[in-house]
Amino acid sequence: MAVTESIRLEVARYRPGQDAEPVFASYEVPLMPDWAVLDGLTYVKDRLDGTLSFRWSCRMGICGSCGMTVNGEPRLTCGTFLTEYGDGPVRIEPLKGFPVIRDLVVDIEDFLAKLSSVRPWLVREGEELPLTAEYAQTPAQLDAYKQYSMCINCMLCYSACPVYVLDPDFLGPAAIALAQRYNLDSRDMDDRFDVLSQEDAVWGCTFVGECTNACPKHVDPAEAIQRYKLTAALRSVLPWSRR
Amino acid sequence: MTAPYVRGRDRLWFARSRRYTIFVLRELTSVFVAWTVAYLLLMIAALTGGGYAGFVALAGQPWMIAVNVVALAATCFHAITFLNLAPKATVVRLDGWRVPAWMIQGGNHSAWLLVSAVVAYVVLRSP
Amino acid sequence: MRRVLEPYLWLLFSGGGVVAALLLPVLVLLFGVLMPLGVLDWPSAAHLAGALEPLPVRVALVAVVALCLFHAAHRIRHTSEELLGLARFDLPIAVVCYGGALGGAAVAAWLLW
Amino acid sequence: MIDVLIVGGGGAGLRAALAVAETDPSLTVAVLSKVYPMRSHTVSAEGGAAAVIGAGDSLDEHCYDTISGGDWLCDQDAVEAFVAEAPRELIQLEHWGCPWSREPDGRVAVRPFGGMKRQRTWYAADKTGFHLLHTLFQTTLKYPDIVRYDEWYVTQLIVDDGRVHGVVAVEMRTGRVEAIPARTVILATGGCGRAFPFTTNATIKTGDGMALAYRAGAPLKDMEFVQYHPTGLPFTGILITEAARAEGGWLINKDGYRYLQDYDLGRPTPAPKLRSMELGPRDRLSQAFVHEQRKGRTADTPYGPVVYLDLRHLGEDKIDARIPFVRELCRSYQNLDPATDLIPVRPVVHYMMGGVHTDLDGATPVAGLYAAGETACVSINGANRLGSNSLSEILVFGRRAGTAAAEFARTHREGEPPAVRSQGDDERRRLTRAREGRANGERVAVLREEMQHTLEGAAGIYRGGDVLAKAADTLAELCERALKARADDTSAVFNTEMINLLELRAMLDVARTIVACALNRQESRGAHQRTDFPVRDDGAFLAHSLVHRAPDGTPSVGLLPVTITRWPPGERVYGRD
Ligand SMILES: Cc1cc2nc3c(=O)[nH]c(=O)nc-3n(C[C@H](O)[C@H](O)[C@H](O)COP(=O)(O)OP(=O)(O)OC[C@H]3O[C@@H](n4cnc5c(N)ncnc54)[C@H](O)[C@@H]3O)c2cc1C
Ligand code: SF4
Ligand code: F3S
Ligand code: FES
Repeated sequence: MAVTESIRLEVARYRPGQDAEPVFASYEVPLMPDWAVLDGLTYVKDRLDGTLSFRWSCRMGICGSCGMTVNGEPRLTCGTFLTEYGDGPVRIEPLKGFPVIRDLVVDIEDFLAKLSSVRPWLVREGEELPLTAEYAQTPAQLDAYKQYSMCINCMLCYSACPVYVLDPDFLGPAAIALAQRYNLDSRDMDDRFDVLSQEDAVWGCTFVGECTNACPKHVDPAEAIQRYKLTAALRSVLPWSRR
Repeated sequence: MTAPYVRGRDRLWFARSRRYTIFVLRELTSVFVAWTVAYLLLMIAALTGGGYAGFVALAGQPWMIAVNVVALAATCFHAITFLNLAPKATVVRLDGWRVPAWMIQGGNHSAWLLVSAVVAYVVLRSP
Repeated sequence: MRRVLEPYLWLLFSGGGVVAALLLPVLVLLFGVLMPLGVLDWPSAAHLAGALEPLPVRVALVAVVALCLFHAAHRIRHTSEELLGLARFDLPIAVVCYGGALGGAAVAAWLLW
Repeated sequence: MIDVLIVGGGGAGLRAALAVAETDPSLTVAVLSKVYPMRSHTVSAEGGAAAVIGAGDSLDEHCYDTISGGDWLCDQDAVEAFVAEAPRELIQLEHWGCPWSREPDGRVAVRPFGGMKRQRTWYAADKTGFHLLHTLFQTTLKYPDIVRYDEWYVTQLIVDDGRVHGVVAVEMRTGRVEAIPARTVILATGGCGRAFPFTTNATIKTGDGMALAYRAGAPLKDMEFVQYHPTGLPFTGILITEAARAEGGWLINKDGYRYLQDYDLGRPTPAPKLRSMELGPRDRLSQAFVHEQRKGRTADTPYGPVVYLDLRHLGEDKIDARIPFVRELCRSYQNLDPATDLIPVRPVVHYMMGGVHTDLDGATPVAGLYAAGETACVSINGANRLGSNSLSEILVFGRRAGTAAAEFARTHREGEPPAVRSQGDDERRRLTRAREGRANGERVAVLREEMQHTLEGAAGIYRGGDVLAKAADTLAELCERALKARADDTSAVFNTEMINLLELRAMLDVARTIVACALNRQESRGAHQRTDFPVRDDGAFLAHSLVHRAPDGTPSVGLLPVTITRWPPGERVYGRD
């Protein structure tokens, strides 16, 4: 396709050992009608500056690796199009709230530790079915947790949540939504009360609701959290009422 | 040498996006909730301790009216946002069908109107 | 210790939020705006005092005051910490906020009896 | 010392890790991956995973569909083992929490799929791979003893005396190069679609594992068989899953005509018919596209000729219930709504039937080295894989490789040989030198694009002998040029330019084997169609291609007989009962 126009990308660069803090570099890339921000970045890497580092993989919004801050908002760069920004410039920074390893690459270890901490697996007690039969689950029972199983671990919700950005100990939206994904699964027998009903877990959330706005997969973590608050509160008032 | 960069605290985070600002405003309505309660307590004190006339005079001061107009706006804002958010915590399922949020919200707002009408009636009905 | 309290505080906060939403706007509208502006006439002191007379009304009023103040206290606690970055002073802030709410409720009870 | 070191955190790698962790907790198992496991490409799989469950289906029928789909190049003992174990694996996933779509009575639901005579494809809406991978990943978190090396890139296998002893890998975050000793290594590194310019594959699919094994002396098998999927979105190559056709979608040319009826795939019926028309096998559908194009019946777009996938008659409700991701992808990436618009599609490189030669337990000829998943070639896919067999394959053979490697590690307890250190040191020196930078030289992207276009031109849907021969030379020359590629990034921390260069070299090795095997196979079979040898030749080529790396780096191709148990080679019949 003939290049008609171009758009300026202002990209945050941080080279440890070289920069004390991030600096912006400017690149001029073609403004193609179907280019995502990620296409702009790969253009930079392939033709203009091979030293730019960023993560991406699937380029179809499912692997969760390409989250960045685009003009101040947390976005999946493979699903955000350059044309959205008209004449530009487009400012691309790493996801807010996470330590920056280099350029647009952030440290996600703490996030992964949080995911693991909520016991994100099916907890069962007693006899298991043999591997010849499945546990029955009706479409309605599937529906009860399906939405919370859609999380791609892109961390946009953490970046959008002021509570997390101010206090990195906050368990945060995706981890709580993941816990609820299992809590609400008819095959699961746990309620994860010990991890979730904590000051730094559901009670840390002040219902800003930005997590839900930022989520590209409509997981609605804000809802997951508020629902668990109610569950946990009722369980505290009525200690014998588990789930 | 390879230390990651950790951004410092952003003191003006609430000004970074319109939605953050709205959130903070929503939370700050609580100050006016407290104020409204205090104002009503003042009135009760005037009623029980005698001095109702003094209270009426105070309430008529322009600055007081101004404060209360703001309090009215704030408590309305509180009511709208709070009643709208309620369905998030309470997912109602009937026979596997999830009652949509707007229905719950609609119910909440109707309740608000009803309660307001009852209160107004009790206060204003001729003695 | 406070960890155990959090769910109860949240229930009070939520209950207070609902009560405040349902009752306060109409009350400020009447007593704070319309009557002072003269759009409506102030009811007589006797009428109002009469309305406050029944015991259930007084109990309910104290509850309303307590819940609304708890609601406010909870939000003020969290917002001040988020807005001003005071999370490390959570304990004293919480004491002041919830203490204030309890105090307000006590004043209400004292006034009504 | 690690007992089982798994390279790759996709479906195959994680299944292998769980197999070890669940059966023998005394063994140490590690998963090393160049991306965090849940980013692995398995996450993109949409349509489903095949296994016999329903009444009216049988193992033999699944075998037959697979073998005829693979144009009789499958090893039938492998297919039988695969088909027999697949149901167990999918139920195991269910027990681990996978949100399979369900029937009203609570049982797992199945859908039809291309080339399958019965409905046996399990699905989780149209995000099957996503749910499968996340279920596996989250289940591994239950086992804190599974050590993870996240964002480590393996550059070399340590092999001494015909036996593997570990790997050399770079920790991307620090640039540290380490020799990691291990009793066994399982390669689960996925496919190599990125060697082609237009592919459904994620950017990480660069054939690293195939290249690692090949350089370490393990042969690759059936590399000429590259699957083109008939329905990719023009510019991006993003896949529109076969499930869209299984749910009733039609393929039409620019005149609105369901052209598949002209290519011996059956007659159009309003409802989808199994093993017929749009539910024919992928190789035949992609070939039909090329013929339509030659007849001038495709439409032109800035990104090449297309036909259309028509889902409009399915209606919004069915689309949202069964294939919501298709709608999401079309809206985001193509700016159209399949409920009201036609989806432009064209064939796109999708899957590698070939890979590291293994036996039924994933063992390669190098002792202690195993391979599973798309990177391996156990030979259940033959000359053309059937859609939805791959997700089941990565589970069945991931588990088998894990179990076999664990057994090997239990019985081979000798210590670390000196080779680990010396090979580690050598590789470290090489990689450190690579980071010193080179200002003159060609950019990685330039070389990569040249490789991709060479490969597409020579090893596309139809291939010819002379073009292939020329491509072999071009690729050899590109290998030389890649040694002198430009390197601007001298940083140790997250140096993706260096990783991209290493990936390019892997793809070049793989590309050369693809071309060499394609050149050697003078017949047409499944996904390998030679214009100069247009028919199948069972006399000479009912055999696998086996390619070794000669000392000078050139591929040397031989043949290996196919295992036939109960299904003698026959005609592939679709749409005719
Ligand atoms: C878009 C799409 C849709 C598909 N849909 C279906 C479907 O519906 N049904 C079906 O059956 N099949 C489908 N497939 C095919 C199937 O998804 C894949 O074949 C399968 O997921 C491969 O899994 P894997 O575990 O072998 O590899 P992958 O999931 O690709 O994992 C490879 C792993 O190896 C790691 N790795 C690679 N190289 C290195 C290195 N040098 N060092 C360290 N780590 C490394 C990567 O980080 C990654 O973790 C689809 C494929 C695509 C592209
Ligand atoms: S909840 Fe949404 S925003 Fe958060 S990590 Fe998951 S997909 Fe991303
Ligand atoms: S933005 Fe944060 S405060 Fe709660 S509702 Fe979402 S987690
Ligand atoms: S690249 Fe995978 S989500 Fe964007």
